[in-house]
Amino acid sequence: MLVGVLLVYLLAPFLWMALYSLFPASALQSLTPNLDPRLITLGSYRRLLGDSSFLVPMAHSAIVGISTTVVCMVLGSGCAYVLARYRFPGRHTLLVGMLTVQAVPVIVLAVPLFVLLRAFGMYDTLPGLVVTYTAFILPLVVWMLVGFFQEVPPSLERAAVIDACSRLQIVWRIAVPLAAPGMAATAVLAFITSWSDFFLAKVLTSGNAATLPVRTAAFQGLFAMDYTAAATAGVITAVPVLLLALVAQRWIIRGLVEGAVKG
Amino acid sequence: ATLSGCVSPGDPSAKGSAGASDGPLKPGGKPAGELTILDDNTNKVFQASAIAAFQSATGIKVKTYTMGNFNDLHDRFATLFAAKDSTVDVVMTWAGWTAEFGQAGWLQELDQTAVPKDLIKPALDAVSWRGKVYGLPKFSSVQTMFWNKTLAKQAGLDADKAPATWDEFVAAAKAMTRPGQYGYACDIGNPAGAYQNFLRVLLLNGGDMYDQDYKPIFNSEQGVEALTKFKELLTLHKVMDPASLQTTNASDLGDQFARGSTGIVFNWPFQYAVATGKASKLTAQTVGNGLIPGISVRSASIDGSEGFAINNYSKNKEAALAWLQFVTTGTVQQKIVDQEGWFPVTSTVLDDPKSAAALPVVTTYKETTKYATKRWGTPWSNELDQLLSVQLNNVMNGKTPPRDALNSAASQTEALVKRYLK
Amino acid sequence: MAGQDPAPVDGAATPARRRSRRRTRELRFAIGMAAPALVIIVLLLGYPMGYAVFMSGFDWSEKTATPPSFVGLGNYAAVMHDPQVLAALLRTLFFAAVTVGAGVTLAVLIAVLLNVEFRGRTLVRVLLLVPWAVPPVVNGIMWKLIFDGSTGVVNAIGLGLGIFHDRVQFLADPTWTMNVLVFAETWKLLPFLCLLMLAGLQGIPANIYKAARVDGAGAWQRFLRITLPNLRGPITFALVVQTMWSLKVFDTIYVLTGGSGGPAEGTTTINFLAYLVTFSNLDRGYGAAIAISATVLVLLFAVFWTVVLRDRKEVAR
Amino acid sequence: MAQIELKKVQKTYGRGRNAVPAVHELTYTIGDGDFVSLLGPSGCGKSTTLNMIAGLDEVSGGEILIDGARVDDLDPDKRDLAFVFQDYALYPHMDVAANIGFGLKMRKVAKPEIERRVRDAARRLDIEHVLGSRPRNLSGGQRQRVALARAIARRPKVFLFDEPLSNLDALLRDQTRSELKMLHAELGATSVYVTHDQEEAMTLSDKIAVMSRGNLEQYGTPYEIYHRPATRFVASFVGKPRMNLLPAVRSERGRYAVGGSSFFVDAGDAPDRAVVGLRPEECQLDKVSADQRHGVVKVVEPLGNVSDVIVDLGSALFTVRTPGFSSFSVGDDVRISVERASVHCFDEDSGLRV
Amino acid sequence: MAQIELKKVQKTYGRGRNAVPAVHELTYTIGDGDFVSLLGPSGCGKSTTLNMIAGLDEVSGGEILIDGARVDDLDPDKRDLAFVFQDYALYPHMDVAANIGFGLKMRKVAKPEIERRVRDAARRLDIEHVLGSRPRNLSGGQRQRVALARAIARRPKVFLFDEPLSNLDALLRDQTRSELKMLHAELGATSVYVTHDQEEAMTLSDKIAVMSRGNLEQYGTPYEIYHRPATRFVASFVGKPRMNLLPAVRSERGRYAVGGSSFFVDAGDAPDRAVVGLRPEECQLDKVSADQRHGVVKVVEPLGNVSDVIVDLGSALFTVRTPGFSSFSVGDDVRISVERASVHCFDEDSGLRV
Ligand SMILES: Nc1ncnc2c1ncn2[C@@H]1O[C@H](COP(=O)(O)OP(=O)(O)OP(=O)(O)O)[C@@H](O)[C@H]1O
Ligand SMILES: Nc1ncnc2c1ncn2[C@@H]1O[C@H](COP(=O)(O)OP(=O)(O)OP(=O)(O)O)[C@@H](O)[C@H]1O
Ligand SMILES: [Mg+2]
Ligand SMILES: [Mg+2]
Repeated sequence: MLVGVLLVYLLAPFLWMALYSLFPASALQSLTPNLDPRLITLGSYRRLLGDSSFLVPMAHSAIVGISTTVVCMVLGSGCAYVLARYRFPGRHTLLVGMLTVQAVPVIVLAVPLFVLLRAFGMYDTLPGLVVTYTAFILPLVVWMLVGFFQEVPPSLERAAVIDACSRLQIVWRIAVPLAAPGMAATAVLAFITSWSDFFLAKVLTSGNAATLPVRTAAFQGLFAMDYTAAATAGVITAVPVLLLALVAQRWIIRGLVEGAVKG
Repeated sequence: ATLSGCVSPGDPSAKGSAGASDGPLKPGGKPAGELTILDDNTNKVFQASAIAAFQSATGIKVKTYTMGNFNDLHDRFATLFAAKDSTVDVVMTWAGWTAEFGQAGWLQELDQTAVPKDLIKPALDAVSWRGKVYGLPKFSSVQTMFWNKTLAKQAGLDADKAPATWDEFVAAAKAMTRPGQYGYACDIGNPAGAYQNFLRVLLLNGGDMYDQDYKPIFNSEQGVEALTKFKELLTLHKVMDPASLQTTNASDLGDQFARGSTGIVFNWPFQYAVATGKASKLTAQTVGNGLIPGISVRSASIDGSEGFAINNYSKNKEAALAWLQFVTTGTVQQKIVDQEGWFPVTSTVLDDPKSAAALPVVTTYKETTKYATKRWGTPWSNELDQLLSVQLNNVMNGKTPPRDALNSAASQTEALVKRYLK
Repeated sequence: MAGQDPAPVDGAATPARRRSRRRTRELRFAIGMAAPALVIIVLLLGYPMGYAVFMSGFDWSEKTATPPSFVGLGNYAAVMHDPQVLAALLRTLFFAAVTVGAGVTLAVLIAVLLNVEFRGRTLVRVLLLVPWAVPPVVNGIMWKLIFDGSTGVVNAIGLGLGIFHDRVQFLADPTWTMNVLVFAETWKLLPFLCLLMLAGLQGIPANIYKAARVDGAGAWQRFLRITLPNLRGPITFALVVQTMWSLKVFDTIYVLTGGSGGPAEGTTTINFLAYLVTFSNLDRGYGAAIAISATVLVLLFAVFWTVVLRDRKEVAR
Repeated sequence: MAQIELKKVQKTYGRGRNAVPAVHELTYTIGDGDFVSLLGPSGCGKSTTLNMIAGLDEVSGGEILIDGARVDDLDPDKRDLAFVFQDYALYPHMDVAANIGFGLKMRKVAKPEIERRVRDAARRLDIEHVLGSRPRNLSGGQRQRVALARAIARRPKVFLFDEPLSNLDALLRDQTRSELKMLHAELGATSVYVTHDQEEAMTLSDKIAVMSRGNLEQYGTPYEIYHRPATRFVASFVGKPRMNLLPAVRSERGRYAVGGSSFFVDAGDAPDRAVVGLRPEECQLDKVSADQRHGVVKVVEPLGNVSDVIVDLGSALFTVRTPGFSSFSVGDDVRISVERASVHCFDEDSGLRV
Repeated sequence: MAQIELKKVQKTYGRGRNAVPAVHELTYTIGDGDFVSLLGPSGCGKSTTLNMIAGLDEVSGGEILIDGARVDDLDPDKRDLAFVFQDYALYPHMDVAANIGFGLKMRKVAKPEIERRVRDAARRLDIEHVLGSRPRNLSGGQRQRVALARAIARRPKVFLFDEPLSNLDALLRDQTRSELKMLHAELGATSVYVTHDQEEAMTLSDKIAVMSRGNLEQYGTPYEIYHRPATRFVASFVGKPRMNLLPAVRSERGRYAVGGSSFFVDAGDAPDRAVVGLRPEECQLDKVSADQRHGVVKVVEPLGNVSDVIVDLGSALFTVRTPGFSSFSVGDDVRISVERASVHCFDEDSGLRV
C-alpha cells in the first residue's frame, strides 16, 4: 500500500509528461484533458527525431556525456586511489576540499570560464564543455571513489605486490575491478550530471556545440512555446539516462548502497 | 597574461569605442569577408532564403548563422561582449538591448548615412539609444487587439465591430466571460511581460514613463488610474483569466487565444499567424483585429521591433553593415511580412498594397502609427522590469494599492536612472 | 678528513639512499596519478574562483560607461544591507530547509520501507532512480505542465474531485510557486538521499535489532532509539551536501519560471539573484560578491561537516 | 528460574519450492537451572533453535514450553530471557552503561534501580572503569563482558548464548570460559549455550545437545557424550584429537580388521561390517620391526606434554596420542595396542552405535 | 632454498612524536629449509616482522639477508618468496585458476607452463574440481587451499605464512595443519609461519621465535621452548593449560611458599623472592582432610579424557590437569603434589629464567 503510494509519487509526474508528448496539443492542453487513447500519436517524436537541429545537440550531449564520464573516471580513479592509499600531510584537507567544491556557485565562474576557454580556443566546442564538466564533476567523483577504494582490502594489494604487480597494475588489475560496482555508480552519476547540465552549456556554447538540455529549454521561445515538443524533448532527454540507470541499476544500487556512498 | 588581459578592469580601453575604427561606421567600399550572425529564433526567413540571396548579391560569406533561444541570448551576449569576443559579428537586438549594450560600448555606432531613409520611426527607435544608432531593424512589431468572433457572436455582440473604448472593451470582455472561458487574457507572469502590460495601459490612459530628463513620471494620476483599471479587469470585473499572472510569454498567450477559450487579447502581430494556423480553433474569418481601445485616448500601443547590431569587437564591421542594410531591403522585408506575419521596417514596403493583402493586420498597424507607440528601452530595462513585476504582482494579488506600488517603483527607478545615466 | 675513512660513510649512506630511491618511485607514482585531476580542478575551478573573488572587489558594472573601480569590501558591505539580498536569503533558507528537511525525512522513511524484504523490492528500488535520471531542465518543464494554472493536471484532478472550487494559480502567486519549486526539487533529490539512507541502514548490524527486541523495545522505539541514532552519519552528510546543492539550484528555477525567478521574485533564491545581478544587470562585481557571500555561508556548513566527517572516520576504524 | 521444553520443534525457512528446512523435530527438555550446550558444526541449526527459544524466529511446527506454558506467540521481551550474541550486538551509539541499562529502561524500571543494577553487573564483570566508553573503544574481551553484563543486569529466568566466545583469542577465551562457569554457579539461571567448540561444550555444560544438519544426534551429559557417543557423528565431533573412525570387517574369532590393514580389534557381537572408533589417547604405540608393524609413522606433532603421532596403515591414517616429546620419528615402523581403549562400533549406514 | 638472517632489525611506524616502535632489534637466523614459527600475542610485531622479510614493509634499522645478500632495497617480487595471508587475500574477481596463476602471469611465465603448474598445485591440494569457481563460492577450507596453491605454484625459495589457519573452524584447522606439515616435508622450502596459537607453533615448527611487545623472548626448538622457557612470558604463553605461575618466597630449607599459601616447592638455589612455574599436567591432586589441604576445588572442567581442576589456594588459583572424568568435585579439600613436576623459576622483575 505504502509502496504503491510511493510508486505513484515517483512515476506519475514523469508519466504525465510522457502522455503530454504522446497526445496532440489540443487533447491535453485544455481545461479538461482528453485522454482518449485513439488520439495517441508519435508525431512529435517523429518530428523531433527527424530534425537535425534536435538530433545534433542530442549527439553533442551524448559525446560530451560519455567523454566527460570517461575522462572523469580515468583521472578520478588515479587521484582517488592515491588519496585512498597514501597518507600524507594535507590529505584530509584535500578530501574535504573535494567536497567543499560542491558549494561553489557556477554563476560567478561563468564569465572567467568563458574567457579561459576562449583563450585556449575551446569556446563553443565539445572539448571545451568536456573539460569544464570534468573540472566540476571530478571532485565529486574523486570523493566517491576514495570511499570505494578504501573498501578494497589492502591485503589484496599486498598479495598483488608479492605476485609482481607494478603499482599501476595493482590499480588496474586489482583496485579497479574490485571497486567496479562503486565505479559504475560513480560513472552514472558523472554521466547524468554532464548530460543534464544546462547553465554552463548555455553560457559556454553557441551554435556549434549546443547540447540537448539547451535545445530542450529552447522550446520555451519568446514566440514559439511548444509544450508537446518540450515534453517530447524532455522524455527524449530523460530516457537515455533512465535506460542507463536501468541497465546499471544492479551496480548503482549495490555500489551506492553497499559501498556506503560517501559523496 | 593573455587571459586576464581580456577583461582587465584597469584597462581603460575596456569601455567606449574600442573597435577597429573610431567614430560611427559609414558604409562604403566593397566589403568582403566572412560573417558570423547570432540571431534569436523568431525568423526563419533568413536561413530559408535571405542568406543565400545576400551572399550572391554581395559576395560576402555568411560563415555561421545561429538561432538562439531569445531567453538565453542576453546572457550569451553579455558573456561574449564582456570577454571582448570577436567571433560574432552581428547580433540580434531590440530596444532594451540596444540601450544596454550600446551604452556599455559593445555595439558599433552607425553613421546616419548608413540608415535607410524610409525607415519607420518605431523600428528605428528599437536600434537607437539617446540619439545614436546602433543597428538596423529587421522587422517592426506593435501590439494590436485580437478578438474571437465566434465567442463574440455567442455572447450576443456584434462580432465585426471592435470595442473602441475601454468601457466597451470591459463590457465585451464581460459578455464573453463564462465558466471555463475568459473575456480577456494577458501575459504578466514574467518581468518583461509585467512591464509591457503596464506600459500599455499607461499609454492608453495618456500617461508616459519618463519626462525628457528620464525622470520617472509613471506614478502620475494617469498611471495610478491606468493601473487601477487594469487591476479591476482581474479583481472587479473578473474578465481577466487568472492564469495571466503565470503566463510568461507571448506565445503562451497566443496559444491560449488560438485554443478558443479567450475572447480578447492584445498581442504581437504573430498572433494572427498563430490564430489562423493549423492547430488553431480559429480561422481568418473568425479572428477580429483592431486598435487597442484607449482609456483616456483613442488608442495606443507598445512597440516590439527587433533588429541587428554589430559587435564592437568585430573584425568585419563593413561586411556586417552590408548584412544589416540587406535585411532592410524590400525583398527581404516583403518575405518577412508574407511568410512570418511581422510588420516591415520601411514605409515603402508598409505602403505596398501587397503587404496588406498578405497580412490583413498591416492595416491596423498603419492606423496604430497615428497613436503613441513606445517601448522605452533603456540600459536599466532589466532592473526596471524586475522591480515593476514585483509591484504589479502585489497589486494584482491585492497586497499593495496601485498608488503605493507605483510610487515605490518610481523611487526605485529614479535610483536606477541616476546610476546608469551619467 | 673526507678521505680518511670512507667505508663507514658509504655503508651508512647506501641503504638510506637505496631506501629513498624506493620512496622516490612511490612518490613519483602518486604524483603522476593524482596530478592530472588536481591540475584540471585547480585550473578550471581555482582560476575562475580567484577571478570571481577579484571581481567582487570592484564596482564593476558593464552597463555604465565608467571603468571598474576598486572598492575593497564595499560590495560586501552593500550585500549586508541590501533588502533584495535579505529577501532572497530568507527565501533560500526556506527553500533549503524544506527541501532538505522534507527530503531527508522522506528519504529515511522510504529507506526504512525499502529495507524490509518484500516481493518486487528490487523493482521499486530501480524505479526509485527515475527522478534521479530526469535532467533539471526537464524537471522544470515537467512540473510546469503539471501545475499550470489553466491546463495543469493538478487543477484538472482537483476540480474533478471537488477539492478545489476554482482553478488554483500555482505559478502566479510567489508563495505557491515557491512551494511548487520545493515540491519539484524534493521529488528530484529524493532518490539520491534514499540510496544514501539505504546505505546507512545496511551498515547497521541486524543483531542489534534482535538485541533490542529481546530488550523489550517495540517497533517504534527501535526506529527512534536504534535506527535514527545509527543513521546519524548519513543523515548529517545528506543534510550538508544537500544544503549545498539546494543553495545552487538554478536550472529548475530557470525553466519553471521562464528565466525570471518570478513571479514577483518569489523564486529568486540567493543563487538566482546572483545570476540576475551578474547576467541581467551586468553588475559583475556585486553579483560576485553575492555569490561569494552565499558560498561562505555554505562553507560554514562544510566546516561543520568536516567535524562530523572526522568523527565518522574514527568510527570506521 | 525456568524449565524449557521443546516438543517436535521444526523450522523451515522460505516457502514452496524455496523452502529450506533448518531444524527437524527437536524434542528435549532443558531442566530448571541447567546449563545446556547446543553443539554442532556450522549451519546445523543451532542459532535457529536458540532464536526460536528466544522468540526471534517463529517455529514452523511443534511447540516450545517455558515452565509448562506455551510461548509460541509470546514476543521475545515477554519471555523473560536475555540473549548474548556472537558479535555481541552492542548498541554502537550508546555508552556501556546505557547498553547495560537499555533493557531495564525499556521495561520502565526506575532510574535509581537501573543505576544500581548496572553498577552491580559491571562490578561482577570488572568493567566499572569503562562504563562511560562507547563500545567501539573497547577491546574484544571488554565488549564480550559488556554483552554479558547486559544480560546479567536484566536478571532473567533464562540466559541464551550464541557462540559468545568465538570472537575472542585463545587466552581470553579460556579465561572467559572459566568466568562464565563461575557466573552460572552463582546465578543459577537456566542457560542455553550455542557453540561449535566441543571443548567449550564439555567444560561448561550440565548437558549437551549435539546437532547435525538440523537433527538432534544425542542429548546427554558430557560424560555420556564422550564415553558413549550415540552416533558416528557425535563420536567424530566430540573429543580432541578426533576419534579414529575406520571401516572394519569382521574376520576370524570376532576380531575386526581395521581399514583393511593387519591391525585387528575386538568388538563384541557387532555386524560383519562396521565402523570402529578408537580414541587416540587410549591407544599406545610400540616401535617394532618391519614384519610386525601395523603401519609407518607419517607425521609427529609435538604438543608439549604430549605428541600426536599419525600412523599410515596403508589404506588409512590412524592417530595415537603419546605422552611427552615423542620418541617416534617419521618413518618408524610401529604397532598399535588398544588394550586400554574402549572400542566404539557404529553401523556403516545409519551411523548409529551398535 | 634459502637462509634468512635478521640482524638488529627494527621497525618504527610513524615519525617524530607519533612514532610507534613495532619491532626492536631482532637478530636470528632462519636456516635453509627450516620451518620457523613466529609466536606471540596479538600486536607483538609478528606480522610486521614477516612483512619486512617479504619487503612489504621497509626496515627502519638493521638489515635482512637472504642467502647472505642484503635485500633491503629489493622489491618484494624480486625476493622470490610467496606469502599466504590470514584472510587469504584471494582476488575475488578472478577464478581459482587465475588466482593461482596470477603471480606466474605477472612474471611472464609462458601460458602452457602456467597451466601445468596451476594443475599441479591444484592437484596437490585437491582443489582441481573448483579451478573454475570464484573464491566467494568456496568454503573457508577451500579458500585456504587456494591460497596455499597460489604460493606453491610459484615454487619460491621461501614461504611466508601470516596466521593462515586462524579463520578456519577447529576441525578444519587441525586437518590443514597436518597437511601443511606434510607439504613442508615434501617441498622442503624455507618457511616462516606467523601464529598466536602455541599449539600450532609447537606441532609445525623446527624452531619457534617467541615474541612479545616487539621483542624476541626466545628462539629455539619446540622442545626447548616448552621445557626450558627462557622467560616468564614464554612460560605463560606456551603450553595448554597455561603454566601455573605464582610468586613464591623462600622459607626454611630452600623451599618456597607458593602464593603465600601452605603449599611449598623445592627450587634449588634461586633468589629469595621469585616466580615459580609449574605445568598443570605435571602436578597431581589428592583429596585430603581439611587440616592437610593446600586448597579447595573451585571449578572442574571435564575435557573428555582429562579434566582441569582449579584449586583455590586462598591467595591464588592453581590449575591441575587430572586424568579421565575427574573424581573431584567443587568444594573438595585437596593437596597438590609436585614430585614429577619440573619447577621453573623466574626473576620477579626481569622475568628471566633463573
Ligand atoms: N534467514 C534464513 N533464510 C534461509 N535460510 C536460513 C536463514 N537463516 C539460516 N538459514 C539456514 O538454516 C540453516 C541453519 O542455520 P543456523 O544459523 O541455525 O546455523 P548455525 O548452526 O547457527 O551455524 P553457525 O555455527 O554457522 O552459526 C543453515 O543451513 C542456514 O543456511
Ligand atoms: N601501519 C601501521 N602504522 C602504525 N602502527 C602499526 C602499523 N601496523 C602495525 N602497527 C603497530 O605495530 C605493532 C605490531 O603490529 P603487528 O601487525 O606486527 O602485530 P601482530 O603481531 O601481527 O598482531 P596480530 O596477531 O594482531 O596480527 C602493533 O602495536 C600495531 O599497532
Ligand atoms: Mg549461528
Ligand atoms: Mg598480524
